[in-house]
Amino acid sequence: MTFIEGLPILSVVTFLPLVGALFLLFVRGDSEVVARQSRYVALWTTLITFGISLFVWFGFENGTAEFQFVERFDWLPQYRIGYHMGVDGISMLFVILATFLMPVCILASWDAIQKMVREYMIAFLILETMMVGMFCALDMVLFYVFFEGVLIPMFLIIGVWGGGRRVYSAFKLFLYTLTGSVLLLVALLAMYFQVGTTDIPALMEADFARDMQYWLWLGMFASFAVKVPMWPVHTWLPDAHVDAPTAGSVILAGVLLKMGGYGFLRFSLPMLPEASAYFAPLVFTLSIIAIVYTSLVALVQQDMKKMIAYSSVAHMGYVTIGVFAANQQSIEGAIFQMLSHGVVSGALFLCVGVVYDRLHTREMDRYGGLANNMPMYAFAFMVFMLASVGLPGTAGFVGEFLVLTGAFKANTWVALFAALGVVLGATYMLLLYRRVIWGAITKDDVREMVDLDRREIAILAPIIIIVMWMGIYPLPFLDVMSESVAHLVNNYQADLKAAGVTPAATEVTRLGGQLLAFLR
Amino acid sequence: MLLYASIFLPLLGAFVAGFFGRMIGDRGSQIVTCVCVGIAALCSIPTFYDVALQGNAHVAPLFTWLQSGTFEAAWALRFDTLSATMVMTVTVVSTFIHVYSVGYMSHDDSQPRFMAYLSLFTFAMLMLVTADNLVQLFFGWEGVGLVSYLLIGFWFKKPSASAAAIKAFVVNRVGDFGFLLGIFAIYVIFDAVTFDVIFDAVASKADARVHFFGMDLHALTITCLLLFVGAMGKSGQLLLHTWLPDAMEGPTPVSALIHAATMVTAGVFLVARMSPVFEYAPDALAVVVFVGATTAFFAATIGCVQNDIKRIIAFSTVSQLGYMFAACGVSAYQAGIFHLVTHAWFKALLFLGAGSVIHAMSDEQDIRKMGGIYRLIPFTFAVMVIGNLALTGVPPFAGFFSKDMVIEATHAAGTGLGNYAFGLLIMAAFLTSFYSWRLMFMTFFGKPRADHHTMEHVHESPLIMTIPLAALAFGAVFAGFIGYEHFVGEGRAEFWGAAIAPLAAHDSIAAVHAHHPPFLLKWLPLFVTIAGFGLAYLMYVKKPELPARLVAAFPGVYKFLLNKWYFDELYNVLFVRPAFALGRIFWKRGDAGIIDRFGPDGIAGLSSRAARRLGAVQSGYLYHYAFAMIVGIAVIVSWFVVGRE
Amino acid sequence: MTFEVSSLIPALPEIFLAVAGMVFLLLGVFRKEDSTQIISWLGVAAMAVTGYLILRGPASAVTFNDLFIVNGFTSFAKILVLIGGALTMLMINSWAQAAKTARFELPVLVLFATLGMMMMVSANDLISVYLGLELQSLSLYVLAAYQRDNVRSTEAGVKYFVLGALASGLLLYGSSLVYGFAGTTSFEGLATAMRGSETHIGVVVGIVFVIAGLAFKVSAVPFHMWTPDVYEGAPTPITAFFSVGPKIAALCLFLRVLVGPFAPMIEEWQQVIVLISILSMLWGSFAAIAQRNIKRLMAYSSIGHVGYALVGLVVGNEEGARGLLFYLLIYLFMNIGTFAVILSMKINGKYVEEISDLSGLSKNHPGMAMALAALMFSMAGIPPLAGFLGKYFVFVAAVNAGFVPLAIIGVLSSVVGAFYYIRVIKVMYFDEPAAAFDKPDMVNGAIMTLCSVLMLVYFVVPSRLVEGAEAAARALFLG
Amino acid sequence: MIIATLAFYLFAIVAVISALNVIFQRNPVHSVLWLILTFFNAAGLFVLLGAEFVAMILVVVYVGAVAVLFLFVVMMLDINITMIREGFLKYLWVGASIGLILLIELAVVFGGWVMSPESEGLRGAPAPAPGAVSNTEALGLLLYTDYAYVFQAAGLVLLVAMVGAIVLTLRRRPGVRKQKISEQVNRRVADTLEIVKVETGKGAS
Amino acid sequence: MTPEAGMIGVGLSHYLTLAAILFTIGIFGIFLNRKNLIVIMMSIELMLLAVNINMVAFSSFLNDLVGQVFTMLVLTVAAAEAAIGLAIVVVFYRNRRSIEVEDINTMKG
Repeated sequence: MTFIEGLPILSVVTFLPLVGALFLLFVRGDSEVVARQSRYVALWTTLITFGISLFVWFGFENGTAEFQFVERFDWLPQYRIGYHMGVDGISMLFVILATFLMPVCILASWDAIQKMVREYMIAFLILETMMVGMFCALDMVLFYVFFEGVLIPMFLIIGVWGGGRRVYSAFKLFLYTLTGSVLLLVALLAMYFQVGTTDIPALMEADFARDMQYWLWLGMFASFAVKVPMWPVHTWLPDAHVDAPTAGSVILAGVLLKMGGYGFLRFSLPMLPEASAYFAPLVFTLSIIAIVYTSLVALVQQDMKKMIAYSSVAHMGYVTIGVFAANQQSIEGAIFQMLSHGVVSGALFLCVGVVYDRLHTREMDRYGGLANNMPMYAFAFMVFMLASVGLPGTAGFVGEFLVLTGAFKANTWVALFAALGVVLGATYMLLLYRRVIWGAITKDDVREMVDLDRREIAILAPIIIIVMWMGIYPLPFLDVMSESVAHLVNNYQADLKAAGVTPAATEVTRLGGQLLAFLR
Repeated sequence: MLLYASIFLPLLGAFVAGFFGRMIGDRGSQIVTCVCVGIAALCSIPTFYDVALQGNAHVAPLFTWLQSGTFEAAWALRFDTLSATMVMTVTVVSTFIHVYSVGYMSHDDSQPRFMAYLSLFTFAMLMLVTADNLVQLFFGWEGVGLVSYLLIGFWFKKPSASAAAIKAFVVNRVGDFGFLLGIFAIYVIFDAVTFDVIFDAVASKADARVHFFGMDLHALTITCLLLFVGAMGKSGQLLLHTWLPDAMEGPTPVSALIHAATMVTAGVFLVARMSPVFEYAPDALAVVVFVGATTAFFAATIGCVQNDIKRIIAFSTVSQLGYMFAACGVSAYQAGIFHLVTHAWFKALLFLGAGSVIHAMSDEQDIRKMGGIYRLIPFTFAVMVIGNLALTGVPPFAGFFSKDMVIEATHAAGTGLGNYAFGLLIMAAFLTSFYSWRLMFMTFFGKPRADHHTMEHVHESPLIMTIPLAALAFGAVFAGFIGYEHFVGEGRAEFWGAAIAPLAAHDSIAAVHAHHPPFLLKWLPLFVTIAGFGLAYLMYVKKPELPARLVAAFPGVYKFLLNKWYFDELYNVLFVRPAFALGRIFWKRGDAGIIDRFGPDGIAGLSSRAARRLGAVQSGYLYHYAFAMIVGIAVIVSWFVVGRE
Repeated sequence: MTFEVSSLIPALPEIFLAVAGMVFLLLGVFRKEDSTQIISWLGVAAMAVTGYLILRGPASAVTFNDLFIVNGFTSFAKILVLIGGALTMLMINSWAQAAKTARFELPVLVLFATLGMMMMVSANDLISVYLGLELQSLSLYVLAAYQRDNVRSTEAGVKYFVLGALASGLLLYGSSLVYGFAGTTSFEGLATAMRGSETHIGVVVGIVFVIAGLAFKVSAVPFHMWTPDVYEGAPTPITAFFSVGPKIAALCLFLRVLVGPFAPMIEEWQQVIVLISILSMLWGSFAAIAQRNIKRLMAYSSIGHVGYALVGLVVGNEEGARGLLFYLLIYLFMNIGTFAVILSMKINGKYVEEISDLSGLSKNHPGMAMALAALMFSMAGIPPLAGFLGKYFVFVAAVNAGFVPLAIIGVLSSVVGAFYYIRVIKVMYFDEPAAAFDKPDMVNGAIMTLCSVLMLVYFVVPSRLVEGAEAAARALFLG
Repeated sequence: MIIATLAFYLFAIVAVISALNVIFQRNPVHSVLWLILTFFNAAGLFVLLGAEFVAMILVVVYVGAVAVLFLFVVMMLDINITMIREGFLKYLWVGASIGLILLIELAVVFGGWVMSPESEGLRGAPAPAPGAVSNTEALGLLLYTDYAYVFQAAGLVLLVAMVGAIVLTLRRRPGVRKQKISEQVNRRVADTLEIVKVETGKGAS
Repeated sequence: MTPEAGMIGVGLSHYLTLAAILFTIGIFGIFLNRKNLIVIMMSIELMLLAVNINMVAFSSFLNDLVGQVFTMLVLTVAAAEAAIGLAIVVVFYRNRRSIEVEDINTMKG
């Protein structure tokens, strides 16, 4: 990997899609030509980006918790804000996740999107820049810029190319997440005020007074909890998913939700350890509620996308539990869960997209018996459904299992309730499968549906392979993160010890009193 | 090499048949899967010889699976007597079922898929039994759960089949919930999930206490109980048994596979596998005995009134699993596994025989619509009789050796619960005999109750089905006799090696051998078996009107039993319907009614109302504007003037 | 009292502009045919020269018996004012040509208004404040009513005039009190007087009145009531002019007055500014939600923006001033760009102003839609557009000075604000196409492209601008 | 002294009364007249305060120019005398109370006027010793030297006012005939006379 | 005549109060008036007059001519303002044929 040394490779990965987008702006010709050109340009841009990001992975050294491929330029020296990029074990794989899902999304939109194709592709390319940039940013302001910037293309994608109540959903997504984010901004400003810099590594070293931490933590929580999304601020997600175009849902579930979890890992835990420990019971409680509550809600959904959206909320509940259980297994599990959920739920949305493209409805009861005439589809759907259920040997298992292991270490009650999700998750996913795929075909239009075509196979097959790979041999992924996570956990525990706080609260029952005390 | 072949060939078969089934055709995939499993079975025999009889237990590691901090789980094949026994049983029985399926499923239109599932099922079970750590065991555990789901739902067009499939998976998941927590507990206690490490350390943790669920508890007891919850789910023990009878929706070879060699025995296997730990958790063992014995009796009672031929056999399986657990609960793990092995043979035989009957009766499963066909299908009749004799424990058939040992071991344990188990198991033995013969009599004897159209088509199964039956019948006759010495006889310690070595203090098999039980006790099981036979004969051959009168006399009891003690209905009321209702409430009331209404939508509404208010203030009249300015300045000036005063 | 020509040099830009204005007036009178076009371009040239003179002029100087001051801060502010004036002059001209209402007084009035703004910025005495303000205001009153045959334009003129005169009255009354109780009108003198012993309540009341007068000019709540009506009624390019130059000049003047002569009274005026800042942010955000006319929307938007800018003023230190100046710079281009789009909302030569008229713009004029979208996102303060940095800097200053609640209210109201900005985008992108607009003319097209591109460019390379704002802020606090 | 005091009160009371009349008269013409009276009284007060020149200017500029302008416009627009509308009185009390509060506060504030101790040294233009120069001359000296800048600015304001008033009100009516002397003077034969060769038989078309 | 000499009994506060009263009357005139615009403009003149009285009084009591200079400039500007204001009123009248304050409300909200 010598040739990537000296190259600002993270910037290349981040901004290459933008170059593609710029290029698209100058494509000329009648609308047919523009559309076709746009598709190809977008596809190749994302593929090349993915290829380059793989070099980042190959060049990544597993044995260290340091940030790698660091780039640093002055951006706003007056405010000590720098363009500071770098990846460590925590962020590394998210970059790959984002770059991997992108070509998939472009392919998934190949035929489904027919209006304003050029704009669509530009929006997606910009989205990729924002996502990758966010995971690479090592400056809080830079992070925030990417974090917020994602909203712009996402808003347009849902609003312009979505269906149903797309306007409502787009607004809901935008304003909901913006509200959370601005509070993060205030926290960020306060941290800048304390430390005098917005450099993330520097902030990780900084100590904040405990009272201050509580407020900062809440500010960040407002933002990340909405993004994750945690109960009870999850209601934007089902709407956004339902009304987004397929690729939009894929990215939303695949990458955007991870931004919250990533934020917790990057900011809350290392920068505000005492507050994190203090509020961990709160997070646990909300996560458990999320797991049980949204699983039950998913059980009664009629709309496929809505059900998967609710299942996402439940799955992300594991992530938040894992993050705040704050031990090696739970955090690695949380990261892995995010990665696998990114792939799996993305794939599930793709599966919904496949049938939606054929029948233009997402009502489960409009389908039924697809296994008869779409066996390949049934198989792919089965794999992803099982991965979502967390069957061992698929990607979904590893994360869930590690999270629960870690959670059990931290707090047995949490693990107990969270494990309920294992049962409920299986129930609603199997019901979905049964209603859509199994049964006899009773409707003529369903009978007419044809199995996956070559493009769809090309989209789904790699994902199936990755899902299995992550489930059977997840070591390459776990190795990437282990050093960084160990570093994070050690620092966290050391900080807590130094502050005289018992790590990871053991009683949920303490929560009520705590919350009251805090509010008082 | 043989090891790997015996484990992974079924996977290969499944893969080929599953993905290339359409390419190689029905026949091709049948051949591939049968050959693969067959070779695997052949390979497993020398392995068994090497490991169990020569004592060469070892672990063949593959590669690391999970590693996170101190948590480490590898893909590895653990071969000791326990797993070698299981591997052999599973592959051999599975082979016969494979072959049988070729004939049985010959009219189905997705045979490659079926064969692939069967092989995958076998593979999953093999992964389970050869696991080197709890996580891999869980992989196999879930694997069999998955394939059972696929197989039960094989005829996915039938709504009842898909419902049963989901039920099987979900109820299993409830068990897995406990199992998972058990694994976590093991990890927290031992800082490892690998069996060797656990077993080495278990003695030192005998008195460990942990803080679980807000309580200070004996660590190993709670751990074992959690694991046992998993075992209950998989093995269909009381409370978590409801999926098993429904699982009969699958094709008959599937039922055979699920009930004989794979899947349901996994629970027993788990307890046996974890026996070194269970040994240090006597309270947990007590629970195991209690649940096992109760299930044995409970399932037997239901079996007496069922009318579906496969369901009767299914309940018999539940009941027999209860025997196995009861044996494990009194530390007679060897007896439990012994019964497992013998049961695998005769239960497979019974199921496949039942399949043959169904096949003959044009897919009729209700024994009330059969009868009088023993002359038409004599071979099937013969093997069914053999299977029944083995099941009911008539010497010298296989069941006799194992079942007898189980019953004696419960008695020899000498504990209160042991005696409780003994009593229930004796009663269950009676009922077993009764319902088994009831099934036989109703199916084969008496007047034909089927329409003549069906009767005309009654025919013996083809050779491809009868050969496996014959082979299984052979096993059902001789398995007990051959295995007795090694499994539970004097040679057991040498045979089992370190795999199962109960603490001397509660080794109940040793107790059986040490004190020769009184004559009456020794033969009591046989007596009740004969009594059961007699009663069945009386009711269904001599006086066929008797059952109806009995039903009329005790309608409540009959209904209660017929409806399987109303467990399904109970669960429906307790869990299923509340879950859906809650889901709907959370969705409509919670998400839409509260969170959205007062959250985003509420705030949006509030904002637009505020906007209209402010718009009204902006009246367009100059004097209002001027007034606003003056009010503003008056307020500010007052603020200062009053503030200064 | 000897007169030295060199004492005029600091005021050379203003003198040049005044002379240019008068020359143009003569030119207009004596040329036979209509000379709006040529005077507009000449005016732009004159502004450019003025800008050049400002840059080449003395870095800091006081002249005219201390009535007039030049320093880095005033230069920065004047450059902003001139950019706003020049760009809007072009827009006004192209509009007047198209609407066939071209008269040569139009650019001249714009020129004099700009001159007034420059004089406001440079004022170093309450008297020069008043005269600068009035020179500007009188020109604006006329401009507002410029379309004299249009009911709405004249109504805007009436409202603006009456309320403006009231505000001048308040300002004057306050000035008289300050003069009476402090004994002087000069900024330096006032600063000295107030730094002394305990200040009299009369001064405080005087300051309140002065603040009220200035708040009217920047249209801060509750002195903002004129804004929506005048924005809506005045001819669109003149509204564009209103929304930038006077706002910038008045805010800079506000800053100079409060941190200059009234600096010792920071305890007192801070309370007032916090109040009007919060009210402006909230009012600007909420009231705009119900708007359908895009010019009215821009009015409320500017009220909101003034609220944010005032956050920088509240802090009253160099950092706050820096933030405020940067904010103004961004605001200038955002607003002008947006108005260039609004001026292009023309169907068959007829101007339309409803937001709903924008529907489907993304299909009819994708470039224009993209530009407006960028501007709207920038206004909403969404990164990666420059509007975000503007907000960021003022909030940094606020948090650093301990005004955390103010910052929280600010960011939350910016969410509400975001709602109506993205509503515009929604109309353009999500709604079905309506009648297509005419092709935008060259000037507006160029301006909207320039401004929207600048939103990105400023975001990517902001440090030079911040440097400029910083230097200006430093100059302000040096004296 | 008594006279000065009496004069103050006389002027003050009349000024207030006439000011009230300005706003409460129904007929705008009357309002203007009352306004003129107010100005006269204010001028009297200025004289009392020793500001003779300002007093004079007030009368000349205001009464002479502004007030007449008002009258002119009032007459030109021919506005009907309107009745006080419904709701006016209700509204009056709200407004009046706000105004009164403001007034009371201001009065309270002014009660305690003290000369700022620093103001002695800050005085921009100390008044000349009595008798040295007249008020007018002193003002003139100031206005054309120290305050030349604002004086010029005031000029610009007036220029803008003129231009503005013209822009708004001047209308060039195309149909109206006007004498344009420069055109008449500059008129040449060639501009008006054209010699046309008329071909025979075709007529002058 | 020095101001102090003639001011026994009549202090600065008297003048300020008088100015305040006139100022308030002017404000009243603006927001209480619904009859016509011209009266509003006269009210503005009243306010400016009040300011002037303030200025001259302060000037006199401070012994400082700046106040009078300011007053003169205010007078000048006020005249200009009146001119512009009246011009606007005239054009408004031409459009609406009315200068009633209540008629000035085509734009609102």
